[in-house]
Amino acid sequence: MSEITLVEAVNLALAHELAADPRVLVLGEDVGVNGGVFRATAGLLERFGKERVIDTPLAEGLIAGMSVGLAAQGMRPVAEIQFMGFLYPALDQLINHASRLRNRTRGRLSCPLVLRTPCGAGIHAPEHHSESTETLLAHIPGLRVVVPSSPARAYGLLLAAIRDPDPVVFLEPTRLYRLGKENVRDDGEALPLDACFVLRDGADVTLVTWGAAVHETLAVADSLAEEGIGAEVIDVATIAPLDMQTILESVEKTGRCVIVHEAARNVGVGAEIAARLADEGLLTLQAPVKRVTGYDTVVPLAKLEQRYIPQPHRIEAAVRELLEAA
Amino acid sequence: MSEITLVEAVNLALAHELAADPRVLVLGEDVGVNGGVFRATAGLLERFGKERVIDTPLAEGLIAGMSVGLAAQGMRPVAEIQFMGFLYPALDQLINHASRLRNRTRGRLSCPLVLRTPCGAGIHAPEHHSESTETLLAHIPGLRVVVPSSPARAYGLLLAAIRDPDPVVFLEPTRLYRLGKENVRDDGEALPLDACFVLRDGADVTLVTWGAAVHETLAVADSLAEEGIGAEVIDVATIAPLDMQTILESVEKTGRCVIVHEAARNVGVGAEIAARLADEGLLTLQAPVKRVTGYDTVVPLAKLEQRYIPQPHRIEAAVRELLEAA
Amino acid sequence: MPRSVELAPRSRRALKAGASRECVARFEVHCTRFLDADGRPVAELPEPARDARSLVPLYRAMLLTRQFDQRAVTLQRTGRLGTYPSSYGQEAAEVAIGAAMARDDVLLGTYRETGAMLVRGVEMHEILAYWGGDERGMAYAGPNAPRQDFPISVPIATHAPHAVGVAYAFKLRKEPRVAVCVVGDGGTSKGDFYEALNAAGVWQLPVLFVVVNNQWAISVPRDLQSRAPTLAQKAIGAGIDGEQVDGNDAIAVYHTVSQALLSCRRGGGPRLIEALTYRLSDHTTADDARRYRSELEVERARSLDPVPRLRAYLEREGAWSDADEQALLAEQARLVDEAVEKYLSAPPPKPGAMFEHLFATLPPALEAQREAVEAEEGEPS
Amino acid sequence: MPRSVELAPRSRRALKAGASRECVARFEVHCTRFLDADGRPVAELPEPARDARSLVPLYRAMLLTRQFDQRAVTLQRTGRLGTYPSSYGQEAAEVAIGAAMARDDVLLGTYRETGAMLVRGVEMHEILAYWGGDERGMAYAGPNAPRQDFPISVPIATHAPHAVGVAYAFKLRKEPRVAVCVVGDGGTSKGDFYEALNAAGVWQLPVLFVVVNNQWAISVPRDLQSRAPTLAQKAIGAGIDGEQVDGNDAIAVYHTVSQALLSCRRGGGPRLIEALTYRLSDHTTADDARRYRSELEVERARSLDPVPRLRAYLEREGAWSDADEQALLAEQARLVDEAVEKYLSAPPPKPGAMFEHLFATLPPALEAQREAVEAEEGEPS
Ligand SMILES: Cc1ncc(C[n+]2csc(CCOP(=O)(O)OP(=O)(O)O)c2C)c(N)n1
Ligand SMILES: Cc1ncc(C[n+]2csc(CCOP(=O)(O)OP(=O)(O)O)c2C)c(N)n1
Ligand SMILES: [Mg+2]
Ligand SMILES: [Mg+2]
Repeated sequence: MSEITLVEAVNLALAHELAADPRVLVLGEDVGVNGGVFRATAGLLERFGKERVIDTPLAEGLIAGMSVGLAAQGMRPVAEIQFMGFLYPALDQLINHASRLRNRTRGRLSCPLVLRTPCGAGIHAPEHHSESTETLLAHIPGLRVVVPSSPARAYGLLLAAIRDPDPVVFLEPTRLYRLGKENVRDDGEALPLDACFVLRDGADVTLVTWGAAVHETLAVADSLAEEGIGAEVIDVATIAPLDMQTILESVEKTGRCVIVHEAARNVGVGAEIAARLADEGLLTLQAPVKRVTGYDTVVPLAKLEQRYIPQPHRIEAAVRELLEAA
Repeated sequence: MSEITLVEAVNLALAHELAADPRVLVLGEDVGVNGGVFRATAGLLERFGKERVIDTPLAEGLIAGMSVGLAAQGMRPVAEIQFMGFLYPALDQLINHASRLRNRTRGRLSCPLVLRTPCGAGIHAPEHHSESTETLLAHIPGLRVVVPSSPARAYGLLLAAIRDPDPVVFLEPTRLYRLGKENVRDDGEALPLDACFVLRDGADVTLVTWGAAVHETLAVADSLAEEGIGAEVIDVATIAPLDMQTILESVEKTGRCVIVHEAARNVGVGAEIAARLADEGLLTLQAPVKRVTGYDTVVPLAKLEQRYIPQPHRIEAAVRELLEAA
Repeated sequence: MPRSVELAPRSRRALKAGASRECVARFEVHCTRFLDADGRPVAELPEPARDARSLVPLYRAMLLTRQFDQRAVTLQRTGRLGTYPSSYGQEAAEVAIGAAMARDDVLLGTYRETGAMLVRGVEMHEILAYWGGDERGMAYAGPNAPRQDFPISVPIATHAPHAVGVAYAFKLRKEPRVAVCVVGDGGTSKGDFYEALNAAGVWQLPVLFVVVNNQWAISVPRDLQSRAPTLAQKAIGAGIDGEQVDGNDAIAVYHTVSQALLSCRRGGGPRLIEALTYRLSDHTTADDARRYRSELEVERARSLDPVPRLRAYLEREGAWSDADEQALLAEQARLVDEAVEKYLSAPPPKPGAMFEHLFATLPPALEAQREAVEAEEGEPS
Repeated sequence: MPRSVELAPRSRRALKAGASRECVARFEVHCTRFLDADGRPVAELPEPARDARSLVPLYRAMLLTRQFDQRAVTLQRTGRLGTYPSSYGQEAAEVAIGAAMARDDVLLGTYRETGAMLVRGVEMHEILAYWGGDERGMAYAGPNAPRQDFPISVPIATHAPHAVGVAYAFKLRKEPRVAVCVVGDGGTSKGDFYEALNAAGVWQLPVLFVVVNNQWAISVPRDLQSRAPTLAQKAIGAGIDGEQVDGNDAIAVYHTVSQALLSCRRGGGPRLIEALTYRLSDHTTADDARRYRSELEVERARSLDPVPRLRAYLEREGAWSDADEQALLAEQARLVDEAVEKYLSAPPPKPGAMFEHLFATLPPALEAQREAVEAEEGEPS
């Protein structure tokens, strides 16, 4: 048990599964000798050899497509796409194949692959390096989409993703890679997929979020607590399929909900949560459902990226608006 | 003025713009000699020549990417992707380039392209030929997404799309291509983008829909009318950016809303509409917002596709549930 | 086949001093054929084909493919099957690919690999089920089914990278198996095809790429697909061997594919074969080829039909007779009848089937939807 | 350059009778160089380069590129610039490409085309603005700006199909212009690159593809990118001409690119040039190349540095002196200083700028968001 960062937790989980299961492979651009541009795969080549830790040619469609082939052959490929902005050439393989290979063959073949990719803004990265387009994945039937928000959840959820018999896209917020450390025991214990994590209890308002935005959201909850306002904070974690049960139960208690995500608002995953509340949760709502999100524009370059990312004051303002509405 | 089908209306609009504007080009697989697999481009090669009506090699990424290049050079490419299931290799170009070329260059270059593609199930087509994944496009800032639901709207909206100075994805429901005829005058009059069409007034419930589902929805509204129930039917038409104003005003009047779309429910565009109602329209809602949609699974092959497509009885049941709730 | 006639200097070495302009690499593409259009040998036949009787199974499979194909088209025309892509005219290439493969090789093909699929053990009624709109067609549940073969890939060339993954697994596990990836001439224009070719080259994987060049991609002729005079030379950019074969000469295809498979199996790395053939049918039953190609061209291609070509050879060698032909036609018609019967009498899939194989275990979040669709009884309105 | 030494038979003709195995196509790849590593001619120089003084502008631009580059790295190291990709070691290729182009040709490049961009008239302060996180850097607003050039393409090879579209417009409008698409060695593995190459071949478009092969794609060496011994041969699969050039020999690059551009401009169809060079720097300021390559290899590559190579030639020819060098360094340092000053003193973009150029006219649906972001005053918390 040691204090490690989120990116180290990813590394630890990969090493654990590579050691535990000979079917597990790691592949992607610069994942081998270089250990990944964020060092997520550091040391794996040395430990597990270049047959299992594979530097691929520069082609994301290939990476996803060959992962489908490997998975159909009973391997457990864990592919890395270097940044979410370079995931788009792989979407065809995810949508037309990975997500439906089992369905198309009536279970004869299956596709237990994991596709990891760093996501989000906030690290002063170049153009196309700050995307939060999880909607494109969450909408696809047959895909699981998981976003960890702490080292421990990164470790436990990545183990679960690798062991899952179906395809999982695993989005790692770059902003969290080295943001803080947490004690993580390398015990091979997976965390549950398809379930939200309630990070903080509260009776006055429910804050639903995932990924990097969990941190700003928790900060707001802390500062509200000082005023005696109880904010329940839910980390969705598996954003598809969605564990609405936990969210509905919380909102039943609080009557108010603010959804926080970094992705653009329009048809973001937050829209689905709000839509479900407008249907199944309507009678429990004491105030409008608010979303605090990235704007519906291209994520700006470094000089303005903080203006794009939902800041605590925007989250707090939304909460106050709800409390006043009541 | 003559009675034509939706696919003929598309053809008419293309011919009109090719004749009116030398910058307009048509390109895609089989759009030339063959006139398109649905005949949407029939006769264009003969009239406008193979320099302007271009059969491309089989590569959707290329089609989208070269359209970006053409558009940046001041041309007005109208590209066809043969089916929406083959649009995915073009997403990278749409997301990383077409939607942001203007933004990336601070207006120095722009990208007035149109990308047309047939969408939806219901014509007993083979695998991968029945997709309704408009969410993947609607979520992308900088893209316009338009879905016509009648011959006249196909004609007028396609003209508007071609003339628009920014990229537009134009989704043509295959189920409607030859479903019915309508009088369309080839007068070059465009219809407005970014605006819903209220197809039918009603005071009791608002039905919001687009594309092929407009037809089942109108049928339900008709049959409800016989019972004296007034259903307002809104064809969203431009699904991004979204004209919520019209929808909010309608729901303010009716207090009830059912959203109908063929796409899978989870993070469908219907979610965004419901989410906006749960925020800006909450106080006007007299009942939960319902969505009648495709299921969150792979669109089944022909034998079950009708089970997937929202049928009138499902729409009607949702309306009745709302009316009883009130 | 393209290969360096002299050692091609690696790029970094080219930085060394030298002449102002030097040749650094040379390549050639070869084409193989044994039978001319009338079924007469143009050269000595390869070993296993010397006994003409050994070719009879190939011929039988070609004929079955053709009969099945005709029946499928008829079923479509009479409203009992969905859109169907005929492989009329391509039977030699298809059957020979399937026949040359080992049982535990893996086939990854397009929608036009009916001949190969039948030879590999996919059941006729399954193929019909698939084109009839029933996912169970790709379950490959028959007794001799190639259970690890990939389902038909409709999105063009998207299965090429799958073949790389499959072959990577073979190589990693040290299994002497080959992934056989079949694409059309149109498919060679797609980035996936090229990415797969290139990666298979890098890792020297046991993948055999077969380009079935039937001269058309729906209405787009071969010449508009690429300026390259051969599609075999697509291999050169990936640094692998590519060659052409007369795809209407079953013996040549069988021989060339067999040799390439052997090389792949022995660790020789990936190979590319371009099989030159012609689609005698419409693209699918939804297509009308008269819109884009001349009857003259089709006429000419018909004279190169692979089925009579092999038959002529077999008859000349005394390995086949008119009586054999009649008996076989009757026997196969019966088999096709049975398959059609099985297809037509299969109970339709239950609505709930659409959720049955979405995940290994349906997540709780989707239970309500499954229940809703299952609850809908009777005919959809 | 790959070309058919004999007429390559079109594939359909290969169906005609012939031998059992015949050669149907042959290709060659050539490499050009004029100066050896010490700047001594290895052959007679091409026409315009015979007067050494005519090469001074090339040299000046190479030196400016290097000085600018060093300053950019320093700015990053001192926290005043974002991640920056140095082009140290590649100045000959970059500058010669830019210099050989006509003003109204269009450049479509990667993030490592600084040399070409500067020669084309992009301002240094704009390049700094871009890497400093300000979209205005791609506005190319200077007086000599190449207004139609594409912005830097970060997603590898995605600009290759753009070049096809640009060139299609040129051809359609009968303009004698060329689209010049530059990709790295890594970029040649991507489907987009190949699809573009192939399509440009089909339509015989005026596109010049230049592969700047600097031997590395971040940590992935050239050999893991493709089994092909040259990257020039990637052209063969598209049926177009490809050749290699010593990318550290400014004269060779300038000559080869000029010839290719001339051919493109005259309707000769697309061309591919592989420029062999070496990235002497880290991939970007965020990279540490020592993790994946040996100091020995870098040392060796350093001895092939293009800048001293051209300087040695110019000095030997009496077209350049130490005094010239010192004067130029001082002059350019001043220019770079001014650009840095302009960059650092530029007012930051206003928050509302993120909606300013999303559409030609912001749709009403987005007005509220623009107002919200504009209303946020002061520093972001
Ligand atoms: C990615 C993709 N784009 C378009 C299509 C539509 N389509 C189906 S078959 C076909 C032509 C394929 O030609 P080819 O590869 O030569 O194979 P053939 O049909 O001749 O066997 C096209 C364009 C598709 N299935 N997939
Ligand atoms: C599609 C895509 N995938 C991954 C990356 C991340 N990335 C940036 S540069 C690079 C290597 C590019 O190598 P090469 O093409 O040789 O160009 P070089 O950097 O050597 O100039 C990678 C993988 C990217 N920018 N785009
Ligand atoms: Mg074909
Ligand atoms: Mg490189």
